[in-house]
This record gives sequence, structure tokens and C-alpha cells, in this order.
Amino acid sequence: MGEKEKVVAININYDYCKRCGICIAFCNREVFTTDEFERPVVDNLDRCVNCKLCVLRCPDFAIRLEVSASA
Amino acid sequence: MGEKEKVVAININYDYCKRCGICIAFCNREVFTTDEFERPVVDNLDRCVNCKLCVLRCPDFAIRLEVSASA
Amino acid sequence: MKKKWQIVLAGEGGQGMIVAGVALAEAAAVFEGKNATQAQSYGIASRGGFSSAEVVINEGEIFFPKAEEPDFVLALTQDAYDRFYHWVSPECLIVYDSDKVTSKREKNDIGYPLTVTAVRLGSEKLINSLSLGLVLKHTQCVKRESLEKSLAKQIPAKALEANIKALGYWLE
Amino acid sequence: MKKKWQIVLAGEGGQGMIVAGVALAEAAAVFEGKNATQAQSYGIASRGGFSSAEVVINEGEIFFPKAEEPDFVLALTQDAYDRFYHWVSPECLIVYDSDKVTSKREKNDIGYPLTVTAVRLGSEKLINSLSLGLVLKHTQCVKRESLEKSLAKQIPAKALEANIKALGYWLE
Amino acid sequence: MPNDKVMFTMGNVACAQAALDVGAKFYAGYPITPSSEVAEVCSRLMPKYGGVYIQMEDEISSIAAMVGASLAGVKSFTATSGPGYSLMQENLGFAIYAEVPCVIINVMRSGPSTGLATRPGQADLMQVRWGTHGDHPIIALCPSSVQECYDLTIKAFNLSEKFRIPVILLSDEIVAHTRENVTLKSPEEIEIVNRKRPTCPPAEYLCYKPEEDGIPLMAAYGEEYMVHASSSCHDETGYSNNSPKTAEGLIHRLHQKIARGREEIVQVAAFGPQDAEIMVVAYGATARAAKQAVVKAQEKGMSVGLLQIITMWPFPDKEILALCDTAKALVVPEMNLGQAYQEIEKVCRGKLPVYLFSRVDGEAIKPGQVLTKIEEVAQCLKS
Amino acid sequence: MPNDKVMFTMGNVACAQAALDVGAKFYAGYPITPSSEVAEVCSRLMPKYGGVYIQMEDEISSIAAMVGASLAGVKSFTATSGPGYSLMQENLGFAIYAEVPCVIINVMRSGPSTGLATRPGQADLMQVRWGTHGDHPIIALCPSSVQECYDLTIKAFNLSEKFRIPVILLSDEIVAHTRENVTLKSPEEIEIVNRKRPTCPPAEYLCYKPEEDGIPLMAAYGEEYMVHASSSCHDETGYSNNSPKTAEGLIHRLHQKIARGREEIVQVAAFGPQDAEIMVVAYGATARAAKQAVVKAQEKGMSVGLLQIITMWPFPDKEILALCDTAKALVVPEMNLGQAYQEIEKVCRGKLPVYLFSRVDGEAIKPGQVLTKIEEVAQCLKS
Amino acid sequence: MSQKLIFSDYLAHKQLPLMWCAGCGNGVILRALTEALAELNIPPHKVVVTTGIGCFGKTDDYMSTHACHGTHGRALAFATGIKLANPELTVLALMGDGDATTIGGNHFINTARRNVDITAIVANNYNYGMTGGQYSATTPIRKVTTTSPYGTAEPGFDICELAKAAGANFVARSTSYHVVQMKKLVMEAITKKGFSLVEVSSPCPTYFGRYNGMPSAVNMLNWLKEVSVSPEKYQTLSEEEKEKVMVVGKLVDRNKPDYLTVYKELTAAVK
Amino acid sequence: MSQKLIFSDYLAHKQLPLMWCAGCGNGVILRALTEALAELNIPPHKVVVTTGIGCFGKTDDYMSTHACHGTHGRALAFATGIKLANPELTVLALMGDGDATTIGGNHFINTARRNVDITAIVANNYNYGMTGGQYSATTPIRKVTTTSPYGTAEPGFDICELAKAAGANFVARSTSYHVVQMKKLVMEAITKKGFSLVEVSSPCPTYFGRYNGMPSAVNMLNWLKEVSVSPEKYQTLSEEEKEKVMVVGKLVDRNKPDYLTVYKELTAAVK
Ligand SMILES: Cc1ncc(C[n+]2csc(CCOP(=O)(O)OP(=O)(O)O)c2C)c(N)n1
Ligand SMILES: Cc1ncc(C[n+]2csc(CCOP(=O)(O)OP(=O)(O)O)c2C)c(N)n1
Ligand code: SF4
Ligand code: SF4
Ligand code: SF4
Ligand code: SF4
Ligand code: SF4
Ligand code: SF4
Ligand SMILES: [Mg+2]
Ligand SMILES: [Mg+2]
Repeated sequence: MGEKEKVVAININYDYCKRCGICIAFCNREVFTTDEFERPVVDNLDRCVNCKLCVLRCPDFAIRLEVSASA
Repeated sequence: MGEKEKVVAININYDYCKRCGICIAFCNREVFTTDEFERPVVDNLDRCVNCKLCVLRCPDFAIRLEVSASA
Repeated sequence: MKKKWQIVLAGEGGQGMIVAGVALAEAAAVFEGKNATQAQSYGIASRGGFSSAEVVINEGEIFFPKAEEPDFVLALTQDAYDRFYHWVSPECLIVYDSDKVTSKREKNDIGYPLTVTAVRLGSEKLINSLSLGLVLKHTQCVKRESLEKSLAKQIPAKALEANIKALGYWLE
Repeated sequence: MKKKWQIVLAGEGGQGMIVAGVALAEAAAVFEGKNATQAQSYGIASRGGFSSAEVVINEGEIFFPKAEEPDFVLALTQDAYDRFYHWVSPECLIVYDSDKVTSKREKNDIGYPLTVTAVRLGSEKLINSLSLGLVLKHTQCVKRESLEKSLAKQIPAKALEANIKALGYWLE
Repeated sequence: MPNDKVMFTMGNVACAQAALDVGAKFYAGYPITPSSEVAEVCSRLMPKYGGVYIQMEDEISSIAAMVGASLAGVKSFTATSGPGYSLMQENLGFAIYAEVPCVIINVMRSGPSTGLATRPGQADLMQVRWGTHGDHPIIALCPSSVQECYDLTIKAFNLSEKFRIPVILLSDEIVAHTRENVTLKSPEEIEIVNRKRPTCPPAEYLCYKPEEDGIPLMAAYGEEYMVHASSSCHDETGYSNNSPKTAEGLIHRLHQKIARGREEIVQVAAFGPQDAEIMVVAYGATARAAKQAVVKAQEKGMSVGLLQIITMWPFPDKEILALCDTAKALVVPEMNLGQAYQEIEKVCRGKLPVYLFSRVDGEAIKPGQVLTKIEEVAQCLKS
Repeated sequence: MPNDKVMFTMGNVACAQAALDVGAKFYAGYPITPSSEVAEVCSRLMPKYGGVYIQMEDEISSIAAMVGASLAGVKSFTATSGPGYSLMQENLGFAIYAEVPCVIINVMRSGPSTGLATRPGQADLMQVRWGTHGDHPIIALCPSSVQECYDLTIKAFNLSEKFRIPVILLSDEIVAHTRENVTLKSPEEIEIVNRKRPTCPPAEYLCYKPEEDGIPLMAAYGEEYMVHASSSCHDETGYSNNSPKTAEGLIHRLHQKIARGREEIVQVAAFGPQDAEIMVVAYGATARAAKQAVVKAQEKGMSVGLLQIITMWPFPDKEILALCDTAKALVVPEMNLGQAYQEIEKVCRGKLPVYLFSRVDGEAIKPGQVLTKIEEVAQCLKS
Repeated sequence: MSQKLIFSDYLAHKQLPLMWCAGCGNGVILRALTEALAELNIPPHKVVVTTGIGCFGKTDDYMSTHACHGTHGRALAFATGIKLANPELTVLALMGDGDATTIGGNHFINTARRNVDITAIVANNYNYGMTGGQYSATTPIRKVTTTSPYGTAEPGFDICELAKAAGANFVARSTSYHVVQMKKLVMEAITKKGFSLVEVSSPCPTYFGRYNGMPSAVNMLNWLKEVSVSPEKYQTLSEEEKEKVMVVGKLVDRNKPDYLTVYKELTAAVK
Repeated sequence: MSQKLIFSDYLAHKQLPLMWCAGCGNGVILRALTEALAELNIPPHKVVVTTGIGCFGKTDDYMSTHACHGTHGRALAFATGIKLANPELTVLALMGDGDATTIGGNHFINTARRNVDITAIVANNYNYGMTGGQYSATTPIRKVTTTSPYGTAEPGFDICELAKAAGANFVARSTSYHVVQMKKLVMEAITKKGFSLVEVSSPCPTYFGRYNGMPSAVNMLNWLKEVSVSPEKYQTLSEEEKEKVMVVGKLVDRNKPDYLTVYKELTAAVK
């Protein structure tokens, strides 16, 4: 599963997000960048390889990947 | 020290002795035997090699060796 | 016969006074349908120090389960003897182990060579059955058969015969 | 000038309201020789949840060290606002962070864009000094110099300049 | 299984047997004189009754395991004495706050501290009432005979299940180690109360929502009724909630549910005339000495009766107050410096004099001593 | 070192500073809200004062280490709150029984159990009196201001050294975390009491032989005066002794030494007229609210005064009884269900009515609430 | 339950957002745990979490399973009673390092020895987060905390070594960085009969991090990434190198029978 | 003190005879300990023994040194306070297996970790002698005790392994049979700076022995003699053989600085 699917959107729940910066720092594909309040914003959705690490590493359940099967 | 001295007497304090039988069972030289109340009595003083193990193993501080320097 | 008995079996931890007390009380309560209670005093379990069983046997209700005014005290050690002789009533019989205890009263003190007799009968552990025999001998608070039955409950099968023998030692 | 001030700085854990409260009270007690007390309410330390500092400044003795009848409330979150607006006296001024709080009173409520201003000044952490500036602006309960001195005691040297600037932001 | 019959045994054994008979299936404890026989009996019999015995690493974990097992739906208990009971104080507060039914058999010995570990005492009454921090209610029952050990252990379980509160069976070394006949109850005779269970659809269940009697229905871990037990202030869902209203409501409810059940919980026993001139008030082993003393005093023609306190907490204040109508004085013998005495004296203050007979040397109070005190008081009353 | 000067700080810091100023050189503790600042200050300052700070693995070991250090001759203390204090009960009994001077700062929060961990409460009064098993005396002092935190901590150490008993500084979350000015004492000003030491030849020293005041002279481990501290019943040598006489003598002596020192130990403070019609009796943070209320009531022309309880245990019964001569009613505001109230009511029963104002929602009692209660009571008195 | 469960079935959604600080490792563990439970498809009502007091001890408030939020340090003792009373339940003890090895150390070693079928998850953040960052039994020597301003004078426990010496059946260590591994280890631990431990090295940026040169979660995760080595790699290191790293992975995996199995066997004949 | 001290200088002669049962190993340990103290020539008034509650916990009553006979399981916590308050003292914590590893297990591992300069001597008789022979945390699995009439369902601790994992500087095991070795190990333990442990396998013929086929002290000493092997010998055994023996001798000997040394170093600059 996982990598087989394509990520069509990365949703960040800003009510949950505490701006810890983890997703930004540790996405190997540099998908995220920040806004003026240091919140993560998706910058390079295309680079995302659906590794889900940002989802699992987010301490606040704030990231959700929207995928569409690409198989 | 120790083995150099000669044991001239083995005193058993019967007020302390609880008749556990340890001294009797574990003296390699079989120095002790028992009386009718199962108390240890010195039977073979001559065989004693002053190893002091009975003294150290007696749980009740009941055995005292009397030694005279033989050097 | 007396209606109420207050009996104390006193010695030191390890001498089996509590087992003896239980046997005595059970003889009355279970095998004779009387009221009986057994209470105990003890120091640090199983290692020397004063230990005693108190048995109360009564036809009627027993309010206080300890021997407040003993009729009979068995004392196996000097310490045990010393704790009782000065306050029990002059009528209270004190039976003591003459191998270990020095009597201090003029009347109603009786010594038996309990330790030596026990050893001679095969083991110092028999001292509790010997003691029970003396209770029977001097009080008749329960029947011998009852006591034999209750001893059978308390004492391991292989040691029973010797104990029954010890019980009878001073009764025959 | 008012003799007694009861001031509440309310927000959530981590916003530095307690540090601000201490600075304010120390400005009065240490640097102006007045009587002052500072008390606090907080949830589980350091992680969100309601947190507030209460400062009482008085010329005379302060019996009760909490703000029973606040003259001034600073509310940085809606929760903080909601805990006060309905029971403080109509004269009590409520200053709130207009970036986060919806006002519910007709009178004596004043909003300032605290969060956005703090971020613009370089860090959200400056919110506590901005808040103190608003206290000064609306109450004059202590002198600005005193507050600058006491801030210097509370705040690490490297952050001090930015904080002093934030303190003055709405005063100039 | 040994039921419906007479057993000649000691108080501790009767407690254990009662627990098994009333359906306890979990015992967690740490041995301590003079309570250890309870553990020993359970280790032997629990498997026979399909339950589990476990010896924990200390009393803190013993009470914790007991509470855990009870939350998992199993009637649970433990036994201990002063030092162990002191260690249980923190988790006892949790059990009270989270309303976990369970029974603690506390066999009093002579304290404080290690004290006289094998001697009797009655000096833990006030600790049982107030030992853990925070305002809290408690139920404690004091047996004075082996039969009462049996009967009151059953009552302890029933009250704990009904009111969802730990109940202390407050025994003492004398009662615990006295052997006498006890009549056991057969399964048909025995009254068994079980915690009230929810019947609504699981999704609607709120695990700390009280019924009209102030007591929440209780489901067990593993059911679809979700249970959230918490030592923190919690609302009806069981989840943490710090609001002042919730906090106040909870504390008040915990007290009120017991206050409401008072008549059912509070038990005293009359012995002899209850309108006598001198009334002895006693409990536990001391009540036995008092009975004997009362009988003797009556034989001497004195007007003396005994009120035995069975429920120590909540305190039987009404029952004691009632004595003030007819009695001229009360006598309170106890193996402490006057712990029940002070409660009794408070009730009777200004109404009649209360006399304490206190003994704290690790020896039992004797009937003769109580009698002497009665006679002294009678003398006082005359002059 | 920061002495002889005014400090603007919170109650907890004042306690720690007082302990250092009075000569404490050992702190062992386990952090808990709302007491942790005491530990934090000690960890920072102990080395400056030549002492040792250690954080133990729990509160059981914290009190044990404190007791050990005190027996080794060093003034020692700890700080905790309800849950931790509950865990200390067993070893507290040992400290009392072995007569080990030490100070426990107990900062009350809102219980029971974890409860509202950051909110104030005053519901541990009775636990402080009765928490450990067995009959035992205790001393407890309640500060109501940062200054009193400082002064009473000093007093706590002095009483503990003099009477050889653990003293509880019974603070509360409000007092502990309120910052205000406190005047520290200089080394010259400060009154320091140290345990009385033996002067006889070492061979003659009996470590638990009381002086005339009932208090044994105290040597330290490591001296030629041999010290045998025991949790078991012990005679004058300190070695175990189970005789009833020894047991009784020891329990009585422990109580009598405190009873004898009562006048020195018991402290109350008067605020406003003491012969007013309505007297408020309060302690800790609540006394602050009461003061404000009394002032306001006076402004309204009412006859109201305040008696502040400083020494909670032994209870100031005489001082409260004295109020009954002139007052018409007492008002007791407290953050619990009436723990001091019931003691006060007991003293006053039959003499005058006592009214409780109780708050148990984790919020501070406000001056206005006390005032309202006073007004209600005034109304009652009129009608 | 025939429907496949997902992580969010184990969350108490009403309680979100989480109250933990920004970047706190606790949420990461909660995520891995709920993912693990979902993958094992254990219905929430068959799960009981027992928690202590502490930041991580708040976890029960975010979960939809049964919960026993008891007293500080006693989670394993409550868990023992629960498991023995109803062996069908999946019982998880969620503890901070203070809970597990400071105040609760005795329950930790004795539950491991007894081999009760419980899964312990320890969020080791090397300090007491909840009470403001004091040192705990796992704070490394010389590290600064609120109560060791000059550095901690005591070495910290190796929790895994302790569990191993005490007798645990399964012992593993992971970190908030190694999220995929963490989830797998948690699944294995839950599946394993007997006592299992997963220690998770978890950032407390607010205190431990801030006092020791790692003020942000990102700093702390970088640190965890750097010091972690696998058990295989660890074997190849010199003693000196070993001192500087942290082994991450499965450390003990044995199959001693659990308490209840032995108890049942020994008492089988008793009736 | 210029005169050479002998064992009896450490005895409280008035308290003799000992109250322990016939053949109890406690007296043997007391003998070895007093011999060791004498040989080290430490004056009695420079020695403090802290004891818990138990048969072995009664040891203080037979000694002429200073004593703290505290509560059950807490001997090491009292000892910690004593040692830190007066580092000149020789502080010995004398504990039963219940004291040390059951109720007191947390103090045991944490004191070892902290490396406080205390010598712990544990008389391991595999049960609670004092309260009538119930099982403890060291009772071997399946052995019978008063509260495990069908056999104990839990494995017992290896106390020495536990101390090692916790961080003790010195760990050794001896038995009441190996009296000369015991004395030497106790001397080494006392001399060693930091936390040291000597576990002594010690007969309780009255309970553990009687319930498990060794009713007399002689039976028990024979057993100890048979199962004991040296650490060197142990290395050569197969895993299966290892299960059946008990290693006796010095097991850990390291020189990590003790608590007070580190504390003093870290705070040296603070004034
Ligand atoms: C008996 C007791 N002592 C102390 C406390 C205070 N306390 C609450 S949480 C905590 C430490 C938490 O540390 P840890 O277990 O590591 O969890 P963390 O907060 O770091 O996740 C302490 C000391 C308490 N609640 N109960
Ligand atoms: C808090 C507490 N719980 C229980 C006891 C009862 N108790 C006294 S000694 C003991 C066990 C002793 O075992 P151990 O430490 O192995 O010493 P031993 O008697 O075997 O030498 C127990 C459980 C106690 N004194 N205090
Ligand atoms: S799924 Fe992987 S690649 Fe995609 S944003 Fe998250 S971390 Fe980056
Ligand atoms: S990891 Fe989560 S909480 Fe942190 S910045 Fe990214 S979305 Fe926000
Ligand atoms: S000294 Fe040695 S040889 Fe002599 S009697 Fe004793 S054990 Fe036997
Ligand atoms: S070893 Fe000691 S106690 Fe045992 S029989 Fe010999 S002399 Fe007596
Ligand atoms: S204090 Fe530390 S452990 Fe607690 S929530 Fe904050 S970061 Fe997490
Ligand atoms: S019970 Fe066992 S440990 Fe205790 S004295 Fe007797 S033999 Fe020794
Ligand atoms: Mg932690
Ligand atoms: Mg043992």
C-alpha cells in the first residue's frame, strides 16, 4: 500500500497544529515551508512520496494525507 | 596465624547453643558428637586443626576455641 | 463438675503451646458441643520469646475469650511462670516443667519433668501432648477421647501415635 | 490617583502571564516601596490551559492577596475573557487580544491585536511585555521606569531590548 | 465447599471465608502480622473458588491491584495492619474518589510505627476516618467475635458494592486470633448485593453519572459500556474536568451518597438494658470484656448496659445521643488514648459525663478493669 | 547570602529561605505541585550553605532520608503535598516514635486523590493530626502570608528541635504561590533552638532516657554517645523492649512532652477586637480573606473580630473557649467540609453557635463571601 | 467488530487538541500506539490503559478505550489487578520515566519479574515534565534540570537493562523519531504473552531540551536520530563508543510462561 | 582507638542469646559482619546499621553500633540520609530479601543507581521469615511457602543481576556455608566507595527449608554447598547447567564515583 497511492492533498489542521516545526524539518522531500506565524504550509505537494512519516511524527494529529489510488 | 596455634579447649556455651547440629555436621575433622539432648559435645579435641569454621558457622556465637601458641 | 474453665498454656515460641491450646478448645467446642474459645499471646513468631494459649470452656456463653481468672496454668519456662504466679488466685493450679522452672508459691504448684520426659519419649516436641495430659489429669475439663480426636486433627499422621502416647503418659 | 489596584493578566500556560504579573508587582513592591502582592491560577503547568496572574497594589496593607474586585483584566484567550466578563464590575476595564477574543460587553472593553503585533515585533513571546505596556497605558498603577527595572530582573539579557521595546509599543 | 456449617476457627479465617462466600474472586495483599492468616487462607482457597490470589510487592500495589480487579468487574479485597494501612492511604483516596467497591480488612495491632507488632491495639480508628488527604467519606465496621468477623465481612462487601466505596473491616489482634465457633451461611441464606449495572444502550452510558441515590451505575472493563476511572477531578464521563462546579459537585455527592445510606450502614448492638443508669459503649475485642463486666455488674445489682458500636464510621452519633435520655453516665473502655471516647464525648457534651478507660500497653482490657471503672463511675454518680 | 533584608517572593521560597537561615543542611524530597519551589530553591542554595540537596525516588524515601540525616545530627526537612504526604504516613509514625526532629512542609492542594492538583485546598488538617496509625502527638503550624511562611518555618524547626518531634508546616497553594514582601532575619536576630545534647560520660548515656521535661537528650550518629533509634517499642536504651510497662510509658511520655509544652507551642493571632459579637476564626490563606471581610464589616459598623489559628495542632481549644465569654457567634470559613469547624464546634458546644462557611471547589474563599456569611450570622443573632 | 479499525477509533476526539507542549514526544507515541492497536484490530472496549500522573500520564484523557488514571507510579499495579481479573483484556500501562522508574520502580521490576501479561510503554523524557522539569531516575548524569541547576549528580537508569535483569519477556527501545519502528515494536509487545516493555525516548523540549541546549523539538529529534544505533551496530562498537550511543530496537525476546499461566497450571488440580 | 578490635566489640551482649531459630543463617551473617568490622578496625561508634523489619531486621538489637531500626523495606533510604549527612560514617544497610527486593525494591535499585557510599547486606532466605514464611520476590518459582501452598507462580529475582543493572559499584554473593569468603567479601564491600551489595544466601530451616524438603539447617547448608559455583566455573557451564547452580563470589567491581563525590564536584564552584 502506502507508496503505491498518490497524495492529492496534505491537510493541516491549524486548530491542532502547535507549530513545532517537525514536519517541516524532517520531511526528506522538503514538502513544507512556513508562513509568518511559523505554521507549516504545503509548498511542494508534488514532491511528496506518501511516506507518511510527517503524519506519524506530528505530535498533534494535525496532518492528514488525502490519497487517490494511482495503481 | 590460625593454624599455627594449638586448640587446647573448645568451649560451647549451652545457654546460647540451639542444637542446630551445624558444628557437628560440618567439622571436617569430626571433632564433635552429641549428647542425649542433641547438644554438641567435644569428642575428639585432638583432631581439631583450628580451622575456626565451626566458630564462624555457629549461628549462635556458642563456640569459642581456646588456643595456646605452639610456635 | 466446674461449669467454666479458664486454662493457660504458657511457654516459648516453638514449643507448640498454641497447637495444644487449639486442640484443647476444639475438643470442647467441636467434640463435646460446649462453648469454647482459644486466644493467644506471642512475641515475634516462631523464634523463642513468650508464647501462650488461653482456653476458656463454658457451658454457657463465653463473653470474654481470654483467661481473666485462670483455674489452671501450665508454665514451661521461668518467664512463663513469672508472668503468672504473682497474680493468679491462690486456688489456681500452676503446673510447671521442673526441668526449667523454679516454683515460687507454697501451695498449688506442681512440677513435672516435662523436658526430660519428652526427650525420653523420643522428642522434645512431645512436650505439648504431655502438657495436655497434665491438663486432663488436673482439670478434667474435657474428655480424653475428645482430646485424642482433636489432636488427630492438629498433628501430622506420622507423629500422632507418639503424641497420643505422650498424652496418656501421666494419666495411667 | 487610585490607591488600590487589582489587576488580572489572564491567558493560557506558556504565554508568560505569570512572569508579567511578577514584573508588575515587583515594580510596585521593590522599586516603588508600595505594598503589592501577586497570586496566580494555573492548570497543569506549562502546557496550555487557563493561566492567570493577579496583582494587587496598595498604599496600605493588603489583606487579601488576590484580585477580588478587579479594576483591570487583560484577556489573551476567549477562555480567559469568558471567565471574567460576566462578573467583574462594569467599571472594570477589559483589554483583550482582538486576534483571538470576541468581546461580549458593551462598555469598557478594548481590543488590541496582541498576537499579530507580537509576531510582527519578532516573536509571539513578546506578548507579555506588550500586555504590560497596556497595563501601564490604562492604569498607571506603577511607573514605566519601575516596570523596566523589574522586567530586567525577569527577562534574560539577550531578550531584554526587544521586550522593553514591546513594553513601549502602545505607550508612545 | 465448607458452607452451612459450624467451624471452630479464628477471626481472620472467618473473614476470609466470608469473603469467599460472598463472591470475592480476587485477593491481593502483602503479609503482615496480625492479618497474615487472611492471606494464607486465600492462597489456599482462592483456586478452589475459581479466583486468583496474588501477593504483591507491597501494600501500595496490593490496594492498587485490588482496585484494578474491582474495576475489571471482580469482587476484590485485601488485608493488612497499621503499617501496611498507612502505606495504602494514597491509593485508598483514589478508590474513594473513583468509587471503587472493595474491602480492606485492617487488623489493628499496637502502634504507632512497628510498635508491638504482635499485640492488640485499637488506635487506628481516627486514621481509618481521616488517613488520606482531602475530604472523603468512609465506612468502617468493627467485629467483636469470630461470628461478627464472618457476618460483618459479608456486610462490608455488600455495603461496598451498593455504595461504591471501600469498606474497612476494622478488626483487632484479639478478635483476629481468637478461635471460637462460627456458623457459616449457605449459598441460599447469604444475602449478596452486587454493584448496580447499566442497562441502557452502551453509547448512552456515562460511567460517573449518578442515579437518584447519588451512586453511578457500574460497568466493568471489557464491556461495551466504557469506563474511565480517574484520580483527577472528573465529570460524569469520567474524564478529567477541572471546573469548580464539577469539583464541588463531586465532593458533595461522594459525601451525600453515604449520608443518604446512613440508616442502612450504621449498626450498633444492644446488650443488657439500654435504659440503664450507666451505659458502657465499646467495640471490637473490648466489647467482649465489657459484656462480661456488664454481666458481673448486673449480678451485683447495678443498673448497667452495653451499647456495642459495630459501625464505627459513619459514627453512630444518633444512637449514642439516644442514650443521653436515660443514662446518667457513659463508660468507654478502649485500647487507645480515647479515640472513640472523644467522638462520644462530643455527642454527649453538656448532657452527661463520659468516662474513658484507656489501656495502651499492648495488653487486652480485662472485664475486671471495666467493672472497676463502672463501679468508680457509680460512686461518682452517688456523690 | 541574602539575609537581613526584604525579599519579594512567594511563600514556598520564604519557607526554603527560613530553613536555610535556621540552619537546615539537608533537604530530601520528591517534587510535587504546589510545593516544588521549595525543592528548587534548596537544589540551588543548599550547596551555598554547605548542605546537601537530594531528590529521592519517592516520598517514602524522602522522609526516610530526612529522618536518617537528622539522626546523624543535621537539621533536615522536606516538602510535599497531599498525595506525597499520604505516602509519608508510615515513616512519619517512625519519626514521631523515635523522636526525630524534622520539618515537613505540606502545601495543601485540592483533594482527595490527585483531585485538582494546581488548586488550593485546606482539607488535610485532620490527616495531619491522625494520618499515621497508632496514638501519636503532632505539631502543625499554618501560615497565612509569605512573612508567616518565613517566621513559622523557623518556629517549626525550633519546636521540632526542642520537643524532638516532626513539625508540619501546613501551608496551602495560595500562600505558597503568593508573592509579597518578606523581611528576612539576620543571623543575629534569628532565634535558633538546637536539640539538647548529652554532657555525661558517653558510657552513661541512655539515648531514650527522658529529662525532667520528658524529652531525651539527643546525640548524633558518629559520636561516642551511642544512639539506637527504633520503630519497635523500646526502652531507655533504645533497644527493643516489649514489656507492657515500657510500651505504656513510652506512649504516655510522647504525648505528655507535647502537652507540657502546650503554651509554647500553641499560637494564635488576634486581628481586630477580640471581644466582638461575631468572631471569625480562620487560618492559612482563608485568614487573609477573613481579615479583609472583618475590615469591611467594621466599616459597616458591625462588631466583628478575627482569631487566626496559627498552631493547628495541638488545637488551640483554650484560646477558642475564651472567645465564648464575649462573642455571640463564631464564623469559620475554610476550604474543606468543616475540619477545623468541627473541632471549634466541639469546644463551643452548648456555649454559642458556630457557623461554617465551606468551599470545596478548588477556588479561594473570597472576602466578600466571608462578609456575606458574617452578615447572615448577624441577621440570625438579631432574630 | 468486522470493520477494520483505524487509529482514530482509539481517540477521544472531544478532548482534542492535545494539551501537551509544541513538539512534545507524547503525541507521537499516542499516534504510534493507536496505529498499532488499529493494526492489531483490537476493539477499544477490549483495551484498558492504566496511566500514572505526569504529562504522559494524561494520555488516557485522549483515548476512547477503558482507562484507569490512578496515582503516580502505580500504573503497573493497577494493571496487574485488571489483567488477573479479566485475562481477555489487552492491558497497557502508559508511564513516564518518573512513573515507571522513579516512584514506580518497585512495581516496574516486580511486574517484570512476575511476568504478568501487560504491555508497558514508558515515555522517557529524562525528567518530570508535569511538575516543571526536575530530574528523574533516568536523567543522565551532569545534565541540568530545574532541581539540578549545577548538573545532576546521579547517573540515570538504563530502563531496558533493568527490565531485562528483572525478567521481562520482551524489551525494546525506540524514539519519537523512529516512528515506524516504534509502532512495530509496540505491536510486537502487545502480541507477546508475558510482561513486555517498550521504552520510547521522547522529547521534552520545554524543560529537558531547553536546559540542555536543545530548546526545540527539532533539535531534540535530531539528537535522537544521531545517538540511536541498532543492536547489531551496537555490538560492533568499542566500549567508549558504546557510552555515547543509545541502542534502539528489540533487546530481549523470550518466552517464559506468564504469571497466570503458571498460576493456573499449579492450581489446576485444586478443586 | 589503638587497641585491636574484635568481633565481640560489635555485639550487644546483654541482648544475647539470639532470638533466631536454631540453625538460622542470620547469626552466621552477624558473625561474619562483626569479624569483618573488627578486621577493618572501624570503631563501633563510627558504624551505623540501618535495618528493616524482619528476622534479619532484628540484627540491630544484637549490635553495639549505632542503629536505625526503621520501617520495613526502607533501610537504604534511611542509610542515604545518614551517609549524606555524615560521610565519615560506615553505613551498613542490613536487609532481608523482602526488605531489599520486595517492599524495598525501589530503594534498592535507586540507591544502587545513585551510587551512594553504603554497604548493603541482604540475607536472602527466599521467604518472609518474620511473618511466617510467605513467599517473597526471591522465592524460586514452584517452591512452596505459607502463601503458595501449590507452589509459587512467580520466578524469583536474581538480586545481584538487579544490582548490577541498576549500577552498583560492587556486587557479590556468598552463603552461610562459605563463611570465610563471606567475611572477605563484606570487608571488600565496606572498603569500596560507592554502593556495594553482598547477598548472602541464608537458611530459614523453620519455613523455607521445612516446606521444601530441607527441614534442618544441616540440610540447607548441604544444599548451599552443592549449588554454589565460582564465577570462573560458572563461565564454563552450559546454559542448562547454569540454571541449576548459584554463582558465589565477586560479580561486579567497578569504580564509578559515588553520589557525594559527584555532587561535591558539581557544586564546588557554588558559594
Ligand atoms: C505521590 C506523588 N508524588 C508526586 C507527585 C507529583 N508529580 C506529578 S507528575 C510527576 C512526575 C512526572 O514525571 P514522569 O513520570 O517522568 O512524567 P512526565 O511528566 O515527564 O511525562 C510528579 C513528581 C504526584 N502526583 N504524586
Ligand atoms: C509496611 C509493612 N508491611 C508488612 C510488614 C510485615 N512484615 C514484617 S517483616 C516482613 C517480611 C520479612 O521478610 P524479609 O525481609 O525477607 O526478612 P526475614 O524475616 O525473612 O529475615 C513483613 C512482610 C511490616 N512490618 N511493614
Ligand atoms: S508523506 Fe513523507 S514525503 Fe510526504 S510530506 Fe509527509 S514526510 Fe514528506
Ligand atoms: S508536526 Fe504537526 S504540530 Fe508540528 S508543525 Fe507540523 S503540523 Fe504542526
Ligand atoms: S576449628 Fe575446625 S577442626 Fe576444629 S572443631 Fe572447629 S571446624 Fe572442627
Ligand atoms: S553450631 Fe552452635 S548452635 Fe549449632 S549446635 Fe553447634 S554450638 Fe550449638
Ligand atoms: S512539559 Fe515536556 S513532557 Fe510535558 S507536555 Fe511539555 S514538552 Fe511534553
Ligand atoms: S523464621 Fe527463618 S529466618 Fe526467621 S529466625 Fe527462624 S529460621 Fe531464621
Ligand atoms: Mg518524564
Ligand atoms: Mg527473608
